Amino acid sequence: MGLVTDHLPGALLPLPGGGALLTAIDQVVNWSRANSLWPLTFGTSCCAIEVMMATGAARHDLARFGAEVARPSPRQADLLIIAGTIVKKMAPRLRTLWEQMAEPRYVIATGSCAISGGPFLYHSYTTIRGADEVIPVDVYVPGCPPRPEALLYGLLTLQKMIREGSTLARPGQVRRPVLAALPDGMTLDDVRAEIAALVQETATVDRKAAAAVGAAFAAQDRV
Amino acid sequence: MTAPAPTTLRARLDATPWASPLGTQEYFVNMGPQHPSTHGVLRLVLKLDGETVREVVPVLGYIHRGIEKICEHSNYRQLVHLTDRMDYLSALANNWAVTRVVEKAAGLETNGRIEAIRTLVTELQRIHSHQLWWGVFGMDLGAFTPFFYGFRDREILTDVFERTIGGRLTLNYIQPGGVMHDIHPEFVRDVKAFMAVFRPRLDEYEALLSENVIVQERLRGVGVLSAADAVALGATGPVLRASGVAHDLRKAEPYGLYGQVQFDVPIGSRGDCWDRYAVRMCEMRQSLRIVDQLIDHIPEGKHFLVKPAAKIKVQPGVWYSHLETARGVLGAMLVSTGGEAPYRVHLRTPNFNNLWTVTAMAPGGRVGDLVAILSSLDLVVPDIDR
Amino acid sequence: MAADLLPLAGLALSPDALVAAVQLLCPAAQARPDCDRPAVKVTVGDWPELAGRLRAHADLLFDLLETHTAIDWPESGRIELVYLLTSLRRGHHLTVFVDIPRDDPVAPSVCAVWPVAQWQEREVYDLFGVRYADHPDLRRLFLDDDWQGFPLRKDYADAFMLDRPS
Amino acid sequence: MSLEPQSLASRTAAAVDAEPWMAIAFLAASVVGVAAFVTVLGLVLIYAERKIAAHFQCRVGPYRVGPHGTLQAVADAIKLLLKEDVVPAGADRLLHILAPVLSFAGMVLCIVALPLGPHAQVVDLDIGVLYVAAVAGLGVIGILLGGWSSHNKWSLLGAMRAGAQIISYELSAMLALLVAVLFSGTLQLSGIVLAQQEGWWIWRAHGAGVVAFALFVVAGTAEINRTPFDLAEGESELTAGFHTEYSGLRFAFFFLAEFLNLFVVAAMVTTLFLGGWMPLHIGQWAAWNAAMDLLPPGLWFAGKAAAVVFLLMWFRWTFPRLRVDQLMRLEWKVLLPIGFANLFFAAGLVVSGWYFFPTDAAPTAPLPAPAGWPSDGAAP
Repeated sequence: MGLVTDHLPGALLPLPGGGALLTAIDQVVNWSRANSLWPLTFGTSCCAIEVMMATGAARHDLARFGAEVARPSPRQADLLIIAGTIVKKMAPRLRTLWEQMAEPRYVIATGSCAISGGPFLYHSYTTIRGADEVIPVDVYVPGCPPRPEALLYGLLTLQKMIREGSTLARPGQVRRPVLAALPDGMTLDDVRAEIAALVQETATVDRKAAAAVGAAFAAQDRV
Repeated sequence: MTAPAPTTLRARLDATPWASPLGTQEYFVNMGPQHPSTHGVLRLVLKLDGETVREVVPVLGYIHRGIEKICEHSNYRQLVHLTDRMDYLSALANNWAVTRVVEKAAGLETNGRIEAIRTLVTELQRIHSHQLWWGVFGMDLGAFTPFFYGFRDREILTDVFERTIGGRLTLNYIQPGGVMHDIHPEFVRDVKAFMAVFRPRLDEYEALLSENVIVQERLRGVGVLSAADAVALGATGPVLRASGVAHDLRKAEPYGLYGQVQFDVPIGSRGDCWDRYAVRMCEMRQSLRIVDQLIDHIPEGKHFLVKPAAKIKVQPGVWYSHLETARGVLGAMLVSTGGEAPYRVHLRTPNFNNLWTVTAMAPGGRVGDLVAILSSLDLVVPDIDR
Repeated sequence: MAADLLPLAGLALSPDALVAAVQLLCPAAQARPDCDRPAVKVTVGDWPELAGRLRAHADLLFDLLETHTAIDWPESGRIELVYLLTSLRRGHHLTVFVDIPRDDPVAPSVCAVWPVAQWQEREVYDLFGVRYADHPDLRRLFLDDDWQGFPLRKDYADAFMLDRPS
Repeated sequence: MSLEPQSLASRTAAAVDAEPWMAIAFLAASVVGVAAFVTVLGLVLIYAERKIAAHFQCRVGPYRVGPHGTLQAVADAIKLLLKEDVVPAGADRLLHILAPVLSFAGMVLCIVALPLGPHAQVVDLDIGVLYVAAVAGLGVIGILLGGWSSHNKWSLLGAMRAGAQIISYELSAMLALLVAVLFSGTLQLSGIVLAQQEGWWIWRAHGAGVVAFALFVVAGTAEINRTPFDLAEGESELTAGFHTEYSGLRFAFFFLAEFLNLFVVAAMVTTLFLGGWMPLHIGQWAAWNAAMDLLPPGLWFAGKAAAVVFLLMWFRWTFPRLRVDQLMRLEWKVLLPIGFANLFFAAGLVVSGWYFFPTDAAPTAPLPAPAGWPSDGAAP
């Protein structure tokens, strides 16, 4: 990256108290990066209307998080929001755009198309099945298209990832988005326990209750 | 008849003659696929002489998903949701076009309530679409504030859709045999509230952009498209009407309840960017007028006449049906060999045909004019590429 | 110029009269009853001349080529070209079908009659492989220049495509 | 309170005479001071622009970073400083690196000559007006070099637009500026402020001041590439114009220079037509003038400059962009003739002394003959 960021850890760490200083610098740097995510004006399809335009517009106001400075040039952008389907002809261009962006750069894939190909997954001869086949993606925001609130949550998740992620001493270390997306006070174990409970619940059949529900449906059908 | 040799874009560009009366060099510039004013992934190869545009070569396919191929592998109900993703700004009109052709082919009936709801929501979405266009048009001319005003008012209408339909953009509402859900109990009140808010806002739009001298300078006499050229290049919708041709399928071949409501078809006289702008501004008022006439007279009845689980079958044959979206004529052709899936579906999209007028309008203008022309065409690129 | 393009209401021909009028211009044209709108089928040899007449004839005036596409029929070894014509001035429609052989799909270009055909024909070339004689700029429209095959043909096979699991 | 202006340089000159090392101290202090001033001012302006734009557009703007988003610009600055710096392959490396520095330097050189208050001026040059006009032109060299060296056609197009635009509008700006110089009878910026002790030129000059003010605001907006004259970077046309290929620190220089140029124009308008740091004095109305003097001159200057900045932001968030040929037509066929007519009108006013509170030091007094010339003043 920059001259300073590359050499700073090596210069600071041997000093007494250098580690603590470096941690403080890291926090400031990550704070600034998280709070100044300038997106690239780039949208391919329907998601662009919802996540680029509606989110940036008056009601949802992406500017509150400092992310409204949409840069038309990839050189100046920090955040690539893939809004819409990526097809074979577009894939090399998307790759070029990402490569033209200056580090540190982040990618949010919004909508089913950019995540998996979505409604165009089957029988399409051009649709790429997920933008992550072309470029690395940090955060996925599902929906077809996602609501603006969903993108805001994706953005907050990315901010959390950046704040808790790579440091100057270990650039490139990325916090996993699943962990970053969890609300405060919740761990992955809580989620696992909840899933296990749900599985247990659905796997156990209360015959009496099921019979009652079935009877109710049958009665409805007769009416 | 001899079979011609297909060429490539490179060969096409190399073959263009270089005209340089001043001894200056003309050059090619790529506009897109990532460019703020192509609204998506349209790519235009421009041949420029300084700032003057000499030639525009549109290059398509950056969002070509093969919808027509996917349609061949879908049943008649599944066709509808794909059309949402073509011209997502008039998703309901797209739904309706495919629904109409399926209903015609399968002989499905509708009732007055269904037709009234379809007409109402489609007209509301025409306003919805034009609001977005107005905002983006301002942004393309370099004024950012209209974008926010347009979206502010668009959100009110989005809420109306959300209450009844459940979606904000890709609505998938109009289905063969009816509409997906009955209207929300608050629908009528919400729409009236919207109209009360939006009428004065429309005057505000005019004050902010239409009456601005810079806007008028930028638009008047720019990108003139004669009526003959517009028809020859296949333009429809506001683009065609701005050139002075009063062709609107809502009037020419009334469908839904359009035959029973009073409205005017605004037409332009010169076919320049200003006319296209003015036609759309007038269309918003006319749409409000249509909604006004219908909103209190939605007949009673069922909102869905076909059993949701019933499979739709179509006899062998060819069907075509078209209607007027916010951008022009959307046609759906259905070829069936019997059974539950179409043999071939072709979608005649307004943007695909409107796009080519830019090759006639842009040469001779400046780069700034090109942006105004593109914006006045109100293109939706996924609708071009399908 | 604009005035003469305004629709002349009430002058539209009835479907039967329309087909009869086309058959007057081109005796070999056959009516297509399986189509919901007036439709004729003509041979590829008759088509370029008929196209010009449909556009110019005072009673027909088909000024708008609404769309042009094709249908692939591999069983009978033909590709059927479809031209959907609209007369804005008369207010009537006509569908024209033209058969061409599937193994050597060459068709005449009608972009001299309707300029928009230039791009519609490029789309058909791109997706069906129909080559148009005298087309000024026959290139792929949606797909890359080096794309192999024509995807809307029924026998198009592509290792990339996924079938929907049933 | 003494309103007799005294620049930092002149005060230091006295000190340097006594203690030679004071020269180095002065240099260091002014460098640090100007750097701090420029940075803080840039951050404030960026924050103000985003917040004002947001309120024009029915939204709240930056809100989460610091109270009411006040630290937003700080976060942006730190991020830009540490962002990867890309020099495209094929670019002219030296010029690419030099361009933003030139652009930034032009702006800083302007700021050192501006009288921000009676005692807050780094250097008070005799030919301050000419100097500011000249170094402001450095910015356009930066833009031209940046566009040229980027190896990108959009950049080049943006740079060429900027070059044509800024050089053209420089003329109108000069003509407007000369009006204030004519009335004040001096090229020294502090002198121009002092000449407005009995009233600001905008209202004292019987219309000529208002016209010149309007001309200068329009031409100034064009010179700093802001909407409706933002053709050089017109987003919807040229992606990002001349700085398309710039990232990180170098882009930050362009970005900061753009915002500080806004301040330079506002400060020049304030100095020339709105009395600079001079309170709203009216002739010899002693009571009124004393009441006005209650506010310190620094506040007067800041208030006036902020008002002009707000006006320019209002332009930006209301107007669409002109087309390139309309821009040229506006300058050469409208503004320039008006500027000339206004200048002649103003000259007439000055010669006849027909304006409010004409000063005694009007150019009726004969100029002292240069040394070595015959004492009767005739040319040798």
